[in-house]
Amino acid sequence: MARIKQRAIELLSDGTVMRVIGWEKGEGNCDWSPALFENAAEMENFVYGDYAGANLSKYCLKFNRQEGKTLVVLKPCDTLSFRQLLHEHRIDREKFYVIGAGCKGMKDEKGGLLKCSACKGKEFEVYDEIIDDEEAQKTTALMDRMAGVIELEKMTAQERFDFWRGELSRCIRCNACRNVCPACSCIKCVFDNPASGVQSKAPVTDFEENMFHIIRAYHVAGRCTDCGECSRVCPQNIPLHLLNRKFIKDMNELYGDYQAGVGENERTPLTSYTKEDAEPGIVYERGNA
Amino acid sequence: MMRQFPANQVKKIIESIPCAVYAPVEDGAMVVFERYQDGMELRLDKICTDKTPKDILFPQWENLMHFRVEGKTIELSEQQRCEEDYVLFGVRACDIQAFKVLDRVFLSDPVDTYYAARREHGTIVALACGDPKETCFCKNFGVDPAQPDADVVLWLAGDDYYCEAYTDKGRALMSTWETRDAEEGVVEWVKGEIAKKYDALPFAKLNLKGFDGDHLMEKFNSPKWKKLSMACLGCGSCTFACPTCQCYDIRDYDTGNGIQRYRCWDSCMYSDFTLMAHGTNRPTQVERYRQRFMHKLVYFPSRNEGMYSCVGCGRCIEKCPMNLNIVKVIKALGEGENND
Amino acid sequence: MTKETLVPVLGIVTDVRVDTPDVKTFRVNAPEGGKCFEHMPGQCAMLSIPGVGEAMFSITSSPTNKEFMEFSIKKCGCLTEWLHQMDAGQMITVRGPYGNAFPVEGDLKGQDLLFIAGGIGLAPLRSVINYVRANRENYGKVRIVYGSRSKNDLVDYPEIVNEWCQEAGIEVFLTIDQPQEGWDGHVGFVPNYVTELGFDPQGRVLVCGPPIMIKFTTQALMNMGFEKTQIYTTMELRMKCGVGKCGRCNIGDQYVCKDGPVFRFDELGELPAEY
Amino acid sequence: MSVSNPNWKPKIVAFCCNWCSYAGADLAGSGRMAYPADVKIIRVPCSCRVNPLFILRAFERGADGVIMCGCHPGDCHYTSGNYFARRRMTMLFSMLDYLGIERGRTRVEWVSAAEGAKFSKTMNEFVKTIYDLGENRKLGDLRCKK
Amino acid sequence: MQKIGVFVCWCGSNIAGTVDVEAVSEAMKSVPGVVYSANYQYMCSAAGQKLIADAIHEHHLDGIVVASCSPRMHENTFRKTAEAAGLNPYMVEIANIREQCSWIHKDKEEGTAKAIVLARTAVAKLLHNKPLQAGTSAVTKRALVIGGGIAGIQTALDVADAGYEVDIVEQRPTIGGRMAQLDKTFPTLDCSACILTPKMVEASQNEKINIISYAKVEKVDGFVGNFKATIRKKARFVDETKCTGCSLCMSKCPSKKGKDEFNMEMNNRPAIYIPFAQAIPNVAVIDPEQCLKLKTGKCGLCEKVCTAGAINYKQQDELIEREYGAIVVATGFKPIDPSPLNEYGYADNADVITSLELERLMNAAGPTKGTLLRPSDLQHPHEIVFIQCVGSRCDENTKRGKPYCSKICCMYTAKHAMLIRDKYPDTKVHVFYIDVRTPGKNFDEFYRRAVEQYGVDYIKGMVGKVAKEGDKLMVRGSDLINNQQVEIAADLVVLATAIEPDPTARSIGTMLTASMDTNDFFTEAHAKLRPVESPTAGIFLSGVAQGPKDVPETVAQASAAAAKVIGLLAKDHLVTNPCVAYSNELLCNGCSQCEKVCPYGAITYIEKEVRGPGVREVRRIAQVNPAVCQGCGACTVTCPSGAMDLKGFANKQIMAEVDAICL
Repeated sequence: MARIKQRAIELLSDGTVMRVIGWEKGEGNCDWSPALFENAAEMENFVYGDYAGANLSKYCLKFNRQEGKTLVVLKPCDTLSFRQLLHEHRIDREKFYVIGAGCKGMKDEKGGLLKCSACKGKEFEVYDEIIDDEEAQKTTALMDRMAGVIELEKMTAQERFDFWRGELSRCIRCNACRNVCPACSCIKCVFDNPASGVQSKAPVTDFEENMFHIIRAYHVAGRCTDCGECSRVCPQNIPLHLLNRKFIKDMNELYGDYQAGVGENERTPLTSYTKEDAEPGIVYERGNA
Repeated sequence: MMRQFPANQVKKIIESIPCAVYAPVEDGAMVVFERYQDGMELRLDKICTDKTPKDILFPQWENLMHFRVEGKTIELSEQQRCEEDYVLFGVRACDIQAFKVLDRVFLSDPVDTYYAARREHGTIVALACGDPKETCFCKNFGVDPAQPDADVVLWLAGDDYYCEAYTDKGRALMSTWETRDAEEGVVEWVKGEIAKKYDALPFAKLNLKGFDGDHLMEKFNSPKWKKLSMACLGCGSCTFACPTCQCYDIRDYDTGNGIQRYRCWDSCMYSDFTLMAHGTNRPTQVERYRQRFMHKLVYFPSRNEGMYSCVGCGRCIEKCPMNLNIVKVIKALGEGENND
Repeated sequence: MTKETLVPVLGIVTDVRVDTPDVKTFRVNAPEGGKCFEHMPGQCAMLSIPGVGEAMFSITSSPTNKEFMEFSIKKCGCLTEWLHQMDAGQMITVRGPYGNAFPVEGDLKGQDLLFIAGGIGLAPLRSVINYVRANRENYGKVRIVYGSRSKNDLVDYPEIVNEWCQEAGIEVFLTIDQPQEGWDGHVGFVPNYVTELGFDPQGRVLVCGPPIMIKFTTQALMNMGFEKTQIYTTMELRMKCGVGKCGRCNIGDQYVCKDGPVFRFDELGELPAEY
Repeated sequence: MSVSNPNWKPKIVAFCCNWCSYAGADLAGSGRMAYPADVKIIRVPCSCRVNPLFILRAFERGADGVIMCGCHPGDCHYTSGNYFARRRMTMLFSMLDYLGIERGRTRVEWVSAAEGAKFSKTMNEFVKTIYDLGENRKLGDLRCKK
Repeated sequence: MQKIGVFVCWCGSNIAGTVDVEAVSEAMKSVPGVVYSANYQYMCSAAGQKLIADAIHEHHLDGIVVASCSPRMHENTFRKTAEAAGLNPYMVEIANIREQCSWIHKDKEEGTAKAIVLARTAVAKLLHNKPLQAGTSAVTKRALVIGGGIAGIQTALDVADAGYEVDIVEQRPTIGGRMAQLDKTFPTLDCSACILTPKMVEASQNEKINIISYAKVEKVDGFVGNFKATIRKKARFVDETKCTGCSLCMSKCPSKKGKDEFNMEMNNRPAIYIPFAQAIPNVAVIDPEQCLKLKTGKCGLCEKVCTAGAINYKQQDELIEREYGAIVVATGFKPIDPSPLNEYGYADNADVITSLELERLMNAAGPTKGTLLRPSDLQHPHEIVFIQCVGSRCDENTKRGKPYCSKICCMYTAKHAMLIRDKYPDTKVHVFYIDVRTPGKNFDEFYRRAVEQYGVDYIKGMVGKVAKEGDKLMVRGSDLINNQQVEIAADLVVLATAIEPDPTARSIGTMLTASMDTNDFFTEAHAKLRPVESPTAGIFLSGVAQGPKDVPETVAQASAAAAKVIGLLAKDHLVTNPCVAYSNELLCNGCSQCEKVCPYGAITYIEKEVRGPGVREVRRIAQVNPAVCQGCGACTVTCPSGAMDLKGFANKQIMAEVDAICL
């Protein structure tokens, strides 16, 4: 969208921002990469459009302590991650100039992104200005966000076990899911820390694969905005979002509807409670065995 | 001696091989090299398997040895090296070139005996790339997709596989196959077709001028690394997908009954790769990103008579979540017409 | 014989000597007695306690010592802390020797030698010094400048005072960073002391110590007219395999564990500054 | 599920909060209220100290069952610890169930310092459940068992 | 590796009976880290402790494991032993092989095997222990007593006697509490006011005691030894320093519609009033809801008649901030409102009253000046029915009352019955009861006197219905002993209503982070061994706030609480529990998750330059105040990066235990 580019150049030129995080084209048509632009001339390569799938909010961590403001282009769902990072005091609002960019669903070389098929909406949670287009407002989610989870819940335990073994056994522990995740923003991950006692670098056993992904999902539970990047980036095509969505679904059902990265409340379902909460045994009481 | 057999017989031929056969098969939504078993979906058509066959020679993790510690004493028992013959079936030219890169590392003095044993026990049946894909750029690194360098090479032409053995191992293996004399000229024609197809690919000819030891400092000090690496997440997808990346880590695992010392893949892209008690010499992703590509394009050839440790398979182009890849680096840092 | 790359041999710690508050020297023998393997001065070995870790240490003893190997180790991490808690009789695993050595039978032969060490940096040089002492006739003048934070932090102080200082043809210059009671020697940082002493720019210089000390000492030497080709040092980086394969210590086209750790200063200049 | 190894004894880890459940376990002891020796107790200050990681770790290391006991909701020595623990464990159990791991290998029970009998009864029940489920194969650490 | 010694206790035959202690100590010798292992009959004995101390010296032990009884029993003993022998007391771990092993298992082989695992687990944990140093914090030598009833007064007097300053914060305009409303006290039948008021005077005259009446505690920060309370002293509209308590204003006040709280609202009082004659402070207070001047600006009569010039209509609430070392909760009780229990007809019939209302009716200073007259027509009642356990001992599931026994009702009903029969022998008195509970000194004698000497008619059974018929109240109930239904036409029905904690208790509990049970009674740190302390350090419990009590018990507990307060205030410094959370600044993300689960507000965030391997930058990081942290560990689990850990129960320690058990 030329308007975003033009506006970013204006803001760079008048000194409002010192740099822009956006996208640039790759070698082909679909291989756009997140990129840094530091002056108007570099902005020549700036693009925004169908292949701007990546969530740029995590890059904000890199620039939070740098001099001056950084302009960041965020799609509606990306702004949730941005808000969540604000909640967690990981970034300062005044260090960023957020352009909310309208989105009508992103693509890659294979077609529409999986994460966009369960689009959470067109609202911007955080922005300094919105540059939207009418087309974007018209598009809607193609599927129920929880459909995949529900399908799994309907299976028998053995079927679920086989499903996850099949999926997780492909994991090569490249950490792409972790490193792309705006909620997995630990300065040092427990799985990288020799002092944590659980450091592991390779999925050396079936169990460690499970453990890594359960703990990862658990650590982001209540903080995960369901941006879907984990599944998008997995080189082994593991549907990791189904783990996160399970937690989201459970929390919604047991503790009331909650969307991470929305509103002013910094408490997540796991940092709050009510006295009447369900007992853990409820897990065994519902659904089939 | 070139032979041929009907393509629909390939399963039968694989099943007839008395030892373990690793071949590209379908696993979920992916194609990977796995020990072939009856009922598996053979996917010889897949140009670049999603996972490289390097983990047959250099597994993602392997036990090296075992210690028993009692009081002040230590008992050590070594892990057995590979002792069984196996066949690696349907490997492409680029991946075979990658084995040679790995050989340079693991078989140079002192030899890595774990790797060496596996290498020795394997017979490699290669398959020429009849239909190279858009992300292929192997010829830039001296790889001929039409003529892999293996014990046995297969070419698919029409409904038949043409095959020729180039080593004793290969000849021994092929002698057990049911084949007939090959029709002459077919393979030459196939090779020609492959060359034509390859030449039409977008990255067919990259300019690698300047990627050598003589320009080491110049490339190292290029200001372009900062922007090139900006989007890098520091994950290991490229290194794990890469057929030549061989950085590893050695770790101890307390099983409760002793200590298992194992080796696992590591990645120079990881922030803790070079971290030690008083810091790291590659503190940001810029340095780590630079290290990976400098190693492939400059350091390795400088040590190995110009042999690049990139084989142009294109997996990193497919796998990088942020669409960063070595072609972009070559184009950005290279000289001449690339440098547009 | 194909040398095993990663499988260690067992060693027994036969003596533990407390050198300084944070440095201990461990004497290591093969379980059946004697040395685990032979080495040349400057080479290293990987020591490990299974379950705790494995790390590279320079071999402090001279190859001329036929009975045992010694390692002077400073407490600075998980493994070293563990090592410091060991008593004699503890088994450890050892593999090596790794890396190159100082060219004691090459470039250094027949030369006047100037050793400059700071703190634990004496460890790799001690091996060379004792090698030179054992083959005294092959080398010219030997001068040693050694400094530490305090008198208590001088590694191998008894050996320095009782043996090195007593030997003809060896000059020893000691210094500590801060004045201290009971110390009537020189006080000041090593690079300054080197400048003060002033050396003829001839022979070969072996420098080892903290990076900052190496940096200023080489500057001082160059100011005196030494050439980069006359100066040797050793490097320390994260290492895992010790055989130039795991990729960690790769700088430019060199692997510190295999091609190093000893580098001549002009060689270092050709490497990217990533150390 | 049948038990293949007749000599198999389950390994059961019980996390007990210091103030209620550990005291309850002590009370069960003083009252000589037996429960199987397969249960081994780890004392933690509060149920909110129990990290899901510990539970997974136990399974990784070959535990057949893990039970967490804390003060009754509302009685937490630290006011709110068990409320947080309750949510955490609910989420963890749900995830384990989602991954197809047998129900019943994990359990939470609130046991006060006064409930020695309940502690004993709970442990007896839990151990029986684990015996019925048999050896924990789905969660075993392959390398450990080798 | 650390050098660890293991000491296996036989506990006579308590352990040795089912555990082969010899085998356990032998097995421990091959556990990594263990350099010494021994067993002995009684490790906790002087000889046993000497054995430990000697071994520590001889084998240069870095830590010890004692396999013995529960750590709740002797952990401290062995920590002291270790400390005396020069070892850090936190380098001691206990393997509980008695309560959790020998006592519950009969099979010796099984018991021994488990004891070995437990000891091995303790060793595994100990290998990760770090010496811990207890910190210290200063103690503010002043106590705050919340509630000025007999409990609060007694505690304050005792603490003041020991020479410490005490502030009593009372929500009503006067201290005295419930006891001031009582007419006589059982079992001695002495006049309540006669024994209470001297205490009230004593409190007001004690220069160490500062009574802050008509006030409430609004906020409490801090921790044991260092609390900081904000107290709101409500505007009385009367200058306390000037008012002489002459009560002239009361008689002149034209607004007389205020309900007299002191008399259970059975009569009216003026808008300006002194609750009762012996009130302390004896100072009037204006009820702003009733005062014409405050409501309409027209009146000002009291100001005109006050010769002392004490009236000040512009007076504002005053906020007092003070620091305290200890806080005593003496918030007392109130009777429940029996209206919802509609079978008793309390809401509909004026002549169905509660016992406390009866107490006022019989009191000389009460609404009837001490003559027993029934409220509806002020006639003398001739037939009185007492109903026991109204709202007490109820089935929890019905939610109609309290599950507990209110404890005092049996005795005060006997008292009431006896007093009525004594003063009005023409009056018949019936008591419906479930049980009569009289466990107390001279209590049963007292009850028997009521039955035997005063002819009170005790009927064992429940009342099903109280209904008005004409000017009578028909009480229908069952007589379980004679197994028949009874119906009594009563003139007055008195309900022995349950008592419940004062409604302010819950908010005070939350403010103090003091734990409470489901009935809002404060929980004691230990039901038997620490009955007057809250689990929250520095908070003490006095009187009914902790559970139903009669006067002598309340006073006894009040003095006990005072003794605990004095014990605390006598210290210049407190040794803090070193098993607290701490954050590793190199790992901390500063994400504020931990703060949200900390029940004590012990975590704050600062911007700080952190330095570590290859790190030197300013980050937002969490900091734990070790004096505030109680060591629950909630934060440690919330922290995704593992930056937050708990000393003494560190992640690595617990995981080592898990590993050792699963070995």
